[in-house]
Amino acid sequence: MEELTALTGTVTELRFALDTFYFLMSGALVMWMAAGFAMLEAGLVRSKNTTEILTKNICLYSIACIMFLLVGYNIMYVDNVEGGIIPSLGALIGTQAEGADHSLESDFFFQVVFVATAMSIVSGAVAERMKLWSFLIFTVVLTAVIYPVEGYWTWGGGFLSEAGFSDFAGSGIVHMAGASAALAGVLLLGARKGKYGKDGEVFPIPGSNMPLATLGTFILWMGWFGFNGGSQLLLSDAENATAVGQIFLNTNAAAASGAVAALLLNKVIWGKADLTMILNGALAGLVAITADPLSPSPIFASLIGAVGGVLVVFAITTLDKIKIDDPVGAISVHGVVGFYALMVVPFSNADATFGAQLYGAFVIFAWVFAASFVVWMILKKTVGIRVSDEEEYEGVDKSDCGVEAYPEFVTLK
Amino acid sequence: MEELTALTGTVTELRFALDTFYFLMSGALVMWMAAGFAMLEAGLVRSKNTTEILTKNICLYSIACIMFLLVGYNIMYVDNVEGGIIPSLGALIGTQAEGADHSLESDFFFQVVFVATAMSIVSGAVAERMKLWSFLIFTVVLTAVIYPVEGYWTWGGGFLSEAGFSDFAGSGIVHMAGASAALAGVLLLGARKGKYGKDGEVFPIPGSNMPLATLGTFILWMGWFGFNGGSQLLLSDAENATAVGQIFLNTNAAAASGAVAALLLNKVIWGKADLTMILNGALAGLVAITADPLSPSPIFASLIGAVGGVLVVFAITTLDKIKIDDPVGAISVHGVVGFYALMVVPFSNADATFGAQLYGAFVIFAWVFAASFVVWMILKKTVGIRVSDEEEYEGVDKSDCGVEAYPEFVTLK
Amino acid sequence: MEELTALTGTVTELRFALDTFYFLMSGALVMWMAAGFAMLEAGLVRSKNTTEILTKNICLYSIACIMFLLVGYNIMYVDNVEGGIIPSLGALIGTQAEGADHSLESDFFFQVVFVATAMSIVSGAVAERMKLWSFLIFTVVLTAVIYPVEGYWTWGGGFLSEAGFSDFAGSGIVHMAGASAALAGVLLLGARKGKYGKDGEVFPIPGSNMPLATLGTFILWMGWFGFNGGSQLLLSDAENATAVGQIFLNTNAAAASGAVAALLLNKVIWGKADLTMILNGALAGLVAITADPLSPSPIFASLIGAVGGVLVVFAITTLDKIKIDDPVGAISVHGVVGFYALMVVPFSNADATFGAQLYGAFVIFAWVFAASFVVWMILKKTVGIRVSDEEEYEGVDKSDCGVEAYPEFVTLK
Amino acid sequence: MKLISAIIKPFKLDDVREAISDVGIEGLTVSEVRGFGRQKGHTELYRGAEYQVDFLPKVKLEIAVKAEDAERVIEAISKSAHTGKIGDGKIFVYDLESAVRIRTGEIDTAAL
Amino acid sequence: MKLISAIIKPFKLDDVREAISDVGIEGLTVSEVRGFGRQKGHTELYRGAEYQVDFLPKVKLEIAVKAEDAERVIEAISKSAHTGKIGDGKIFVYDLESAVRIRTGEIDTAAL
Amino acid sequence: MKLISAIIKPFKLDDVREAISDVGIEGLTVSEVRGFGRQKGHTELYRGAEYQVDFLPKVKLEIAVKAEDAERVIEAISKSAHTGKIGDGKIFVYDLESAVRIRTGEIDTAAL
Ligand SMILES: Nc1ncnc2c1ncn2[C@@H]1O[C@H](COP(=O)(O)OP(=O)(O)O)[C@@H](O)[C@H]1O
Ligand SMILES: Nc1ncnc2c1ncn2[C@@H]1O[C@H](COP(=O)(O)OP(=O)(O)O)[C@@H](O)[C@H]1O
Ligand SMILES: Nc1ncnc2c1ncn2[C@@H]1O[C@H](COP(=O)(O)OP(=O)(O)O)[C@@H](O)[C@H]1O
Repeated sequence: MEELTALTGTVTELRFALDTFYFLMSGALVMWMAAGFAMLEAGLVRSKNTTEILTKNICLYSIACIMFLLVGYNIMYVDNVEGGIIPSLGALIGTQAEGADHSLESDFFFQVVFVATAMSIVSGAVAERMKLWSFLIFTVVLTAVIYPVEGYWTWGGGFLSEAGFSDFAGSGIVHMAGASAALAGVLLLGARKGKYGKDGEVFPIPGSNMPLATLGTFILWMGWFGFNGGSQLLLSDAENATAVGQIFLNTNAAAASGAVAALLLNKVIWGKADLTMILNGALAGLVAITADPLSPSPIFASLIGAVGGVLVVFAITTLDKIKIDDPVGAISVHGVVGFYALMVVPFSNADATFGAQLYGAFVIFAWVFAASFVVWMILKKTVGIRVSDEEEYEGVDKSDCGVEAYPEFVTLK
Repeated sequence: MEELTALTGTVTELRFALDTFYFLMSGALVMWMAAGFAMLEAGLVRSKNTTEILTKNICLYSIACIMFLLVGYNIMYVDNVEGGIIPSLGALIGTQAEGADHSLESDFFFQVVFVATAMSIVSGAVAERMKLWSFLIFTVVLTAVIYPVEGYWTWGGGFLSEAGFSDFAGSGIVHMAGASAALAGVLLLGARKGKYGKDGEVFPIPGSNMPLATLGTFILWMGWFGFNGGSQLLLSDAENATAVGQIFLNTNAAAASGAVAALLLNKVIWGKADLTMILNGALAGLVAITADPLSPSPIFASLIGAVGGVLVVFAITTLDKIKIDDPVGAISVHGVVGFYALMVVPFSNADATFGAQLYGAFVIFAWVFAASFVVWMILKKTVGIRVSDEEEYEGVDKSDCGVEAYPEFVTLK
Repeated sequence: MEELTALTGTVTELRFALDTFYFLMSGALVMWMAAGFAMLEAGLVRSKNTTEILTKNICLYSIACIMFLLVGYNIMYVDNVEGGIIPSLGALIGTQAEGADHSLESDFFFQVVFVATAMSIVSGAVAERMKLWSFLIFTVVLTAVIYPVEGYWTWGGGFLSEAGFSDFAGSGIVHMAGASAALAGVLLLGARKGKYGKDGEVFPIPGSNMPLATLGTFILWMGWFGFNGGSQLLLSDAENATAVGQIFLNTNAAAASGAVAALLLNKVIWGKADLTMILNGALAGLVAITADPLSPSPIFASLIGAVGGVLVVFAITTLDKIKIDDPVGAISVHGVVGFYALMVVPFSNADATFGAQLYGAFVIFAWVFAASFVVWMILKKTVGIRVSDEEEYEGVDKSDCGVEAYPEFVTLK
Repeated sequence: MKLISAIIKPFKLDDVREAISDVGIEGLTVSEVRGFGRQKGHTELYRGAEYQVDFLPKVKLEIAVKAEDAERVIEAISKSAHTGKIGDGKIFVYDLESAVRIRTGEIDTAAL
Repeated sequence: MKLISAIIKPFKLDDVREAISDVGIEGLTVSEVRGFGRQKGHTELYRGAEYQVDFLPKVKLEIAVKAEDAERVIEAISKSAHTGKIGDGKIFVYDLESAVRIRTGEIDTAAL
Repeated sequence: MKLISAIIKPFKLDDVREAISDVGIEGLTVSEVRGFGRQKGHTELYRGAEYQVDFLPKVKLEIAVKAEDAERVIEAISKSAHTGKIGDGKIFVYDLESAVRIRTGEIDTAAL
């Protein structure tokens, strides 16, 4: 009998170990998405702004890690009231709960990389014209406060979770939130010089490096297996393991369908296969399935992704028409498709309702957009958020970083 | 007693969870190989064809995922006759078997990325001159039918498996198959303009971006741990775990030896270290060990890889002599070395015979080559498979994608 | 009872399987660091030397795998005297111990990638002027003998481990050792032409490709989770799993803080955000925590990383002042910060003493530096280690590899 | 015939092209060059060491015109490329002896 | 002496070089340029917006020759660069006052 | 006025610029070119096939000077660009009819 008890203990610990390991591997994959965003954005901006976007990406990830450790995780998860609106304040990550399924540290690690993802979305949308330092200050606020507060509302057990809002891996909480912050920034920032003509023409500003953009997309695709797969939170029994498998399958299917849908749509409309649209299509497929990668059948997941891929193409061209300049399409991919992702959940998940989804989407958007708008505005009035015309023309690499991205290569200016 | 039963159930589920997780992680690594092929090929073509090869790569992966979900997996694995030739037809992935070792979804996920690998091999060989849309149509057929049928013959329990044909992780079923389809395409397509002179001279057409090609190779190398390591299919007991460790070790050793063998051979013949040959050498080592990464000792695995590395160098120069133009060396790496890999299995694996290996290799080659040839031929006669001379001169990026890979950089035309 | 015994066996095997899998995944992540070093170095050298640095990186990894299999692992781990200085000699990896926690092969795989890391450090420091073949010969000696001998002293149970020297994942054994070998090489090799003026001016030689350098850093960051996380060696119970989680968290925090510290310091001193310094800052944070990623609290880990990030900035500028030319900052990142990492261990780990740390650091440096110096010297006197002035001016890609990295792009010479 | 060679700031290229075409000239050839002059380059920073990047990216236009058109073209360039800040560039004029249009074999003014 | 400057289609470079060397001229200098002329560029598409890429990649050859060789060289270029399609390019000829070979200090025709 | 066009080895650029500025000339325009001449390119190797890369990277300097300065500038270039090895390059001199400084509208020698 004693032996049995001992063995039971061993098995319990083994489960704990496997679930912790699964969290850590998932977290490492999501961390890898930081590289994906960096490469995607570096490929889609002009070469004269490439060093700065790389700098922004590595610094935002780093700042997110620090701020979420210092206060963000505490705000989001520690000592909060069930169903509340205002989280408790505090520092650091708290202490390991008795009988937890996995180690607290692995949980923190898995959560922190999500914050960085939200912030990465912003950097792409405001690229090529925003001051480095203003951006970094905004990063501090978003990752320390804005994101953790809304994160608490759903994942931390706050009022949105009580209201039945359902967002499995964060189409709204992470992606639409990031896009909302980005939108506020872009509205205050204005379009890049030369992007829109006086008579409403749209002048494309092609990205400088397609292989980088493609690599970034593949990295994000891979990392998303950790993003969605890890969000099941448990793996160590048959049901959970099966669920994680289903999530991998659906995530992959949605991304593939998003890419193919964008490809076909491009062919039909313009007769060509615009690679950057296909990349956005794949990412749209991923965002689309993220609100619920578990409930749909693989076929339905493919459909969800395909619609996401179609949507993103129209969103990108529409935003251009209303002169919202987003060099990498982040607002379309994460915002428009993120919202769509939330609204499609009730079709396959009986626990979700359109009302709750709409409510949640509205709350997240309103909070993140408003809070971000205020912060951006303060920055604009004080240190300024936009580089000078001359710096913009010369490229922000020179003014902000002092290092060019490709100093030896002769480029068309 | 009850407690013991419960605990036994927990442990059984835990094993199921670990094996599923192992499949999913392996699958994610193999998915990552799609990025590896994309980078490798993008680095080895000229800059004017780079966007198109990236487009092909992300689209072929996506199409493979969709087609294999719709019919491919069913053809290959569901409801088939043991030892048969013609698989049963059907859609989707079937249902989870009782008492399976891991979840059906994780199995599908692990299998689907293999199809994509086979197709990735084709894209490299036909690069810089094949029409995007014809290529994509071919992708549909190969991933929906051609590959699943021959996959069934061995891995699905068909007649080749009954004949004793042994191909652990797919040197033949995946790699040589891909190369066979590629060869059929290349023969119908012809060489790139300017590749061969009237008097039989070979004019090299250097790839445009060596760091990308190297990155691609490292990605493939890393992904191959999932490719071979996952092919053990089970991990959760001592024997299987030890086997997987052995596979990792052998896979790595073979790749390393392939690279070093190619390096030394280059030094001896040409006095220089041609990086692209070394990259191909590493990949050849990987292909060489894939038919049986478990049976050989590490030293024998190194030898197998080294011979692969030597073989690939001769294969590449020989194919050039007979004017088979393969920009990235895919037919040499995956075809020639894939065949060699099959034939070397009996030296370390007592269960394999030269007869059965030869038979299997012949069957796979005959089927894939013939079926592909027919499909390519139909495409050639209808929509055409080759771009116009002018498009080829201008680069297919412009005609097929409308987006240049490096629009700001001044290049030598 | 029999059933209980059987179940106990199953569970024991399951733990073995999980620990083996954890080793293999960690090893795959560390293997991936080889790509990280390759990209980092390719981005930080000039385009005319890029193919050669890529060649060095893939070949050094391959050679390390072969030599460590043939003799290195045996020297380091097999049949050695406890507490000794001179290891036993022998070939291959020995046999699986009874009752081991994981498979011998997975252990080898995890260890072999560490050797490659040490050697990768060297390639960056001697870049742009060292002969390919002399470098590769040195690689053979370092990976077969120099590293395994000092590895034995601590990790293999030799006299340093007995002396209480504590180096969890190898800030000294791997990183400082690599930097020591590099320093010996750089001293004998001299600076790149045009790097230092007659009157002591430092002429910067900017790296050619910032996105590659950034990608390399992200890859290293990701791989480091395997490097440090795997060094716990065990995962399958609650204590170990918790420890691994702690290590992931601390590793990430230290890297983030290193990057931010370098960023802020750059802003303060030069008013700009030099991306390459930030990348080095992140790596410095990683090296700084590697000597003990388990004992510090996350906040203390962040501090350790931040100091590393500050240190590396001063180290880089100081080395330039004393005309030690290190194109990628490897000696600063891995050497200076590696030493600092060892010395900071006693602050959080009660088992470590400053005396033992200093002793260990001294022994490792003395051995690796002296042994390397002798080997480099022999090479210098025989085949030579430095390319001719003309080759250096033309770029080593042409002389050593015959293939240019970006043959189509017009560059400023 | 005259050959007008103008070195201008890159971001003025589109304006200049328009101005030239407004005076009836359609053909020109452009190349990326680096200029050294009174306008100084900028200081870059790399790994703690500052260095002077002397050269400035400029664009060189070459336009072959009939002698009688030269004046107008020069004026058009002068105006459209003008910012008033240092580094606006130079216009050089040479004598052009003959010209051939390869496609048709037309020569001299007919070839422009 | 004359300086012949020819703007041709990039893919004709090898043919032209051969043709020139056939008439006995070995030295020349080449640069990558962008041409604007009657031949229009192409339309590219990026993220749903079409745009006109006006310039066309061309190659510029500069060849210094003895006055008496000019005719033959011009002819050789005209023929070898000819495709008959718009955009074949132009040949311009200037007077070259003097030339120096840096290596030897030889001047004028001896320097070519 | 004269236009001096010098084709030199790239690594000599800094020396030449210094030498020119020593004789009082501050302005010049540089472009990356490829040279073909007596100096032969090198053989590269790619995937087992050798091929000749004929062209050599060179740098072209264009310097507009007053007629009376031409001699000194040519000499300064000749000396500073000299290595004595094949491929040192050429200096070509043309007549420059007129020059305009876009910023100020100054013309001819005042514009240099
Ligand atoms: N003597 C010269 N010969 C050739 N090019 C010149 C000369 N002087 C100036 N340039 C070109 O004109 C550009 C602008 O000249 P600069 O002296 O900087 O300003 P500005 O023309 O306003 O006086 C330079 O960058 C250079 O390309
Ligand atoms: N007036 C000009 N001055 C300088 N370059 C010119 C001129 N006209 C044409 N070119 C060059 O010649 C190229 C071909 O000219 P284009 O008018 O397109 O065709 P074609 O020579 O067949 O009539 C152009 O791309 C441009 O580089
Ligand atoms: N006739 C020519 N016209 C224009 N450029 C020339 C001519 N001859 C040589 N060059 C340029 O001068 C460079 C050096 O010439 P080359 O014959 O190789 O050596 P050298 O000047 O030492 O005799 C060539 O690379 C080319 O750029």
